[in-house]
Amino acid sequence: MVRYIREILKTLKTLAIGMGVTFRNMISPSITIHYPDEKLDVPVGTRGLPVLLSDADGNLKCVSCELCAKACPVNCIEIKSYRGPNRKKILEVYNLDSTWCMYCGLCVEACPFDALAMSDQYELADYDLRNLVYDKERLAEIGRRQTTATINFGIKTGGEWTR
Amino acid sequence: MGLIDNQHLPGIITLPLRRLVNWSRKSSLWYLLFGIACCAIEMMATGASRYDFDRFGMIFRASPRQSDLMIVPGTVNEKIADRVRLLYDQMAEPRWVIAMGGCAINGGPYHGEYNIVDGIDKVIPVDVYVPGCPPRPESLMHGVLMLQEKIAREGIERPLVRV
Amino acid sequence: MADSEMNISTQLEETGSGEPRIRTEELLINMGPQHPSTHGVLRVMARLDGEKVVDAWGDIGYLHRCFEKIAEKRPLPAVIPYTDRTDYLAALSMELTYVLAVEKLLNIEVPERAVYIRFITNELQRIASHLLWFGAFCLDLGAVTGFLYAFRDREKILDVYESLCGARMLYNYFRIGGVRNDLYQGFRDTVLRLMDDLEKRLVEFDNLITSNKIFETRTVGVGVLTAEEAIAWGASGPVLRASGIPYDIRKADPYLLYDRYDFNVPVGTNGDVYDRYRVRMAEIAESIKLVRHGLEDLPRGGDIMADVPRRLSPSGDTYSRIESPRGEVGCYLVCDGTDVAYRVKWRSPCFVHLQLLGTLSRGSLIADMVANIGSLDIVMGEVDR
Amino acid sequence: MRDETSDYLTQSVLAPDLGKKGTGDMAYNEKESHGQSENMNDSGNGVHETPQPTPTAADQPAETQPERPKAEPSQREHAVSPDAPDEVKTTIAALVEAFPSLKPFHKEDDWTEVVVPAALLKDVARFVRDDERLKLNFLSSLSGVDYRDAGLQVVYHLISIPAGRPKLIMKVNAEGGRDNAHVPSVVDIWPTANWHEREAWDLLGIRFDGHPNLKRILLREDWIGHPLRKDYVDSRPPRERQYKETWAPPSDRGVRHDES
Amino acid sequence: MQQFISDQIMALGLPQWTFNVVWALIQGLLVLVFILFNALFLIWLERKVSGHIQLRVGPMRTGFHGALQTLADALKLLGKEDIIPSSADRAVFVIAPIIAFASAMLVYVVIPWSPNLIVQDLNIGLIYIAAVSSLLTLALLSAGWSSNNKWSLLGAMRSASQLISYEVSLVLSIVSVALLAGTLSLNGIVQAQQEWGLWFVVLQPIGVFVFLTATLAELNRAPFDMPEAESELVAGYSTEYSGMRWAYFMLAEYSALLAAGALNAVLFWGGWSGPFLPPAVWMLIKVYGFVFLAMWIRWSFPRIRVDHLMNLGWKVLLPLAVVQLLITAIIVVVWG
Repeated sequence: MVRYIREILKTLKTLAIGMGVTFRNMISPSITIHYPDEKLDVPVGTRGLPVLLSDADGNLKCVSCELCAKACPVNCIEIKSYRGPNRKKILEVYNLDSTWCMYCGLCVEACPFDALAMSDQYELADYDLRNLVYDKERLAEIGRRQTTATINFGIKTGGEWTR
Repeated sequence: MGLIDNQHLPGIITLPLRRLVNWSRKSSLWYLLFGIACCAIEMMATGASRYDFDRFGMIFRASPRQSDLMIVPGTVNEKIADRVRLLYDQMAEPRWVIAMGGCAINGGPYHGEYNIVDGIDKVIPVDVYVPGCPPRPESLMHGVLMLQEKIAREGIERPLVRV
Repeated sequence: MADSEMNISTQLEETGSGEPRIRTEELLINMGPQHPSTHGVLRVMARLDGEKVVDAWGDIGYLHRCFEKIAEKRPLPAVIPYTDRTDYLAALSMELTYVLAVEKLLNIEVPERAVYIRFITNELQRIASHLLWFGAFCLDLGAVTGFLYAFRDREKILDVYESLCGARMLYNYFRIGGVRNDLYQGFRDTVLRLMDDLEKRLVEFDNLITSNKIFETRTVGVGVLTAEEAIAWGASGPVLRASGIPYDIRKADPYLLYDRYDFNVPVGTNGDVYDRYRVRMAEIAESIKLVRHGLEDLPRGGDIMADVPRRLSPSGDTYSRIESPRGEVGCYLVCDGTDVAYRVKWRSPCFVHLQLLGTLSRGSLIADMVANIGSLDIVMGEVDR
Repeated sequence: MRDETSDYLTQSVLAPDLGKKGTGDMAYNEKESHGQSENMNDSGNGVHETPQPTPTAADQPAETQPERPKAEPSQREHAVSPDAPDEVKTTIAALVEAFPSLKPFHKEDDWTEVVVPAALLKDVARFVRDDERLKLNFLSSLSGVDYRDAGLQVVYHLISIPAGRPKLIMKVNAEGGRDNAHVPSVVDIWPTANWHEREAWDLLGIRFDGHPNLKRILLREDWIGHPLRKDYVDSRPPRERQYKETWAPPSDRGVRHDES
Repeated sequence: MQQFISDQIMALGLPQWTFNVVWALIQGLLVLVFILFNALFLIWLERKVSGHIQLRVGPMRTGFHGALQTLADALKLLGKEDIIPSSADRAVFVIAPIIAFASAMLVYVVIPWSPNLIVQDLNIGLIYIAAVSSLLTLALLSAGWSSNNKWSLLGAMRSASQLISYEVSLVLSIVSVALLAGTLSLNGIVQAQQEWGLWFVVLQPIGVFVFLTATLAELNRAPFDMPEAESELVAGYSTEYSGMRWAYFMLAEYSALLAAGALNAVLFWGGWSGPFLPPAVWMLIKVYGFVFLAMWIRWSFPRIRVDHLMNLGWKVLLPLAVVQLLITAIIVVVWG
């Protein structure tokens, strides 16, 4: 009989400890980031959308050597180029399919000219599939908003981060 | 709700009511508890304390009958394709679909393999595409915000498809 | 169970022995690919007699993503991101298995600092994976709060990984011969602070869940796996150790630095769900100690990448095994001299553990079957590859 | 149908075959894009054949040639290298003493490898598990390998638990050519082989006689062909994209089958 | 108020009994409105409390701190398509949610919010409550059975066994209170507590524990929520319900929670009696105290397995209730 009572009391004690834990957590402040109003400051190397970088006076560093297209495990980079007047290749089409891309960063590692970097763009949702294939202009435009040098194969593009 | 749903009636009479109904549908999207692959873990992380779907009024429902948003997180292969179709059929009518992650949009890193259906929109119609592999919780929330905009506009103007 | 042997669907009139018995039928249910407790797209078919499970068997393949065919079509370095996606909860362990196999074939010597970085990040990955398992297991038993507390701590570890490798979950951080980039500035003290914070959390989890009487009644004596059954069915990792067998690949054939540090391998006694739970929580504590050791003796300078030729051309076959949070992960790699692997076979522990479902939950209740699935720590990406 | 859908399909992202890929020589990528099929035809023998080196004896492990089970290639000439760990020595001694026709040799750190003819597999396996010197009770993995014209091979990795040593690799070449490759099943010796063998049958088409229910495990029941074979051609009908406006509700709209 | 209505009826020359009908309708309407507003508030409160317990914040984006969240849910559920599975038998499928909501609403007839603010002070109040609260079992069983779905069938079976086995200890704990108070009418019990000068919780500590556990089991809440166990039976008996029909079950659950809170307050915590606050406010404080406790318990514990539920119900609660009855009998005889 005594064992029966002791067991009930022990159960009540463990239940009370458990509720104590939840009460303490209820008192402590929440750790929620209110996404649309406050955005988390992502570190520099975050692998968002790969973008084309341009040098000081604004034209693209890419010499369309297509090493990135070869290194990509998924073939989501499509490059077309034509021979310029001085036999140098000029980039004409550079389509990157953001839905096939694995955001693995192998293309940036393969690029010998530092013409490619993983930006911290992650708000890419869209209604229509055709907008998800990024062409040269859109990639270059994001690339120009670069605020930091390429660290860890990534750059930051100056979003308004609050926390 | 026949008055609201049939489109023939001139919008003026039902416009304010339409706005109210859209507001209620937008702010209480119950998503189906359906996780296929790695994106499902990011969806769970979005539902957890730090990003918190509940702020948007979104709670997960286990039964397709009570859910009006199906987030498809992960690769859709031949074996799960008709299951997803069955789930979509069982959902009650004002229902929306978010294709989360490259695999669900059009095959992602696994497109073209022998067992993969290239994208969920080959099986069920999709409203918002959220690229990323896996998309960060913030980008999934950005996709949900875009879906909420789309719902808010539903029935008032022709669905805006950004070309 | 005596009554489950009795022929359940006895007709009314069959029982000539006087008192008639109502004819009861078995209920065949399938916890379909979409079910709250089947951790992804696993379909469990079960024959029920009322609440009691007569027989249960799993049906997999709903996430088969042709990993082994892909690995035969891409150069060796390009397969690393795909190995992350097999077991997306312990991505670094998968990368480590693949990278060790290729390095063994090419017998590349990985520099000291890279080995330390791999050791620390691999053990950190074990903690993150066990935390997520703890959350999902609490969700199966109905304690939703445990799920959210586990995710709060896992987010902190994911932040460390994001600053280090750039991604939250699928890192593509290891390379053949080393790692992708060096540790960032404040890595050491962030992780040390995180480890102390985690130890306080473990105490909190103990108070909330482990000591809870309801949790004990739900898990003690449920889904018992004897030692012989565990070995015969090829269980490995926490599931094997919970049945009392102290086999851990980190001790049996040490890789990375596991031979330098002594850590005790938690072993359970009677192999039920409660023991599997205790073994995993003790492993978190062990991993915290190992991460601290690794951080203390991290060599200052030193390069992080061996000099690896641009085009690798390994040949021959090898089998590399490591201890992932779920069990023994093996990669049988056959190469034929080109820089594309000829055949990659992935030995995944969850694929093997799912066969235990029948033996574990025969004769138990539905709630126990759900607890069994949770205690096996199933990740469908690894089961279906 | 929506008007812009028709032109969308022509230049759509989804039909990558219209010249989207193919720039630069896809040296490694066998998946050369073809004109018609929506899904990439990923068969091994597509138009663009990877420069598959002829499986010369040097790099192709000789023991996989079923018809020439002669000794191992050069670098593993001597069966028992002097510096091999003692477990390997005991394993080789035990095996050779029980089955004189086998030729076990020391493969790497403490793995022993032996090629077992299919006929002998069953009792070698039983001996290896029950012999107290070996006690290999843990079948780590059972892998099927397709060596093209050299036939299909099944590789068993065995480890003794809980000691962790000795470790054995058994290789069995399936007889019966590529159409009905046969290997005796080891399910009754190591129950864990059940699903491994079903997977080998499902993906590689190696039949295991004596298996309780040899069915497909990873693919759909009505799948044709075995995808992991080198000569597999993916012949699935392309699927159409669905749009919300033209979404054809299921014919039994009123009737809701409610198997959830 | 009543005087105004009765001479209105006199003016219209209607017979005398119509007054009672109209008065009953008005009271019914008032109770319905009170319940609906409270249900909306409780659902919102549950999501905020569960949010803060789990370190997140709950609904934020609809109105101030998500105040309009439950309104948005209700409106959305109104607009949902109403699915009745073809293989379900329609009549029972349609009736089940209504019975569930009715059973939750009927309990409010006898609850005294303040000395005169009571719908009908029956002198057999407690027996009426015990009878009405068993109606919920009927609703859940018919819902589970009629939707012809394996999961809901299992949920229905579980709910039936759970509700019946916990009703026994519930009634026993009510009986010991009635023994102490000497009357069955709830107002009488509150007055008895004022005469005794102390609340029954002091005299009956075990009774409070038994009553609390039994009501949590009756309401399918907290560790006892097997009938619609999220992780096992998909959504239990309400798997097939969608839209407004499912909303009835939610309303029934939350109004039953409120009723249980009110009952607890009346029986053990001295109903509307309290030092200087008006009686109705005291009653509300005690009710929401119980409701908060129920929510706090819900988000702290895992779920009990069905067979443990049974032996907890029969082997632990029942003996405790009987022991409590014995002690109460001794107290009544000694202090009589």
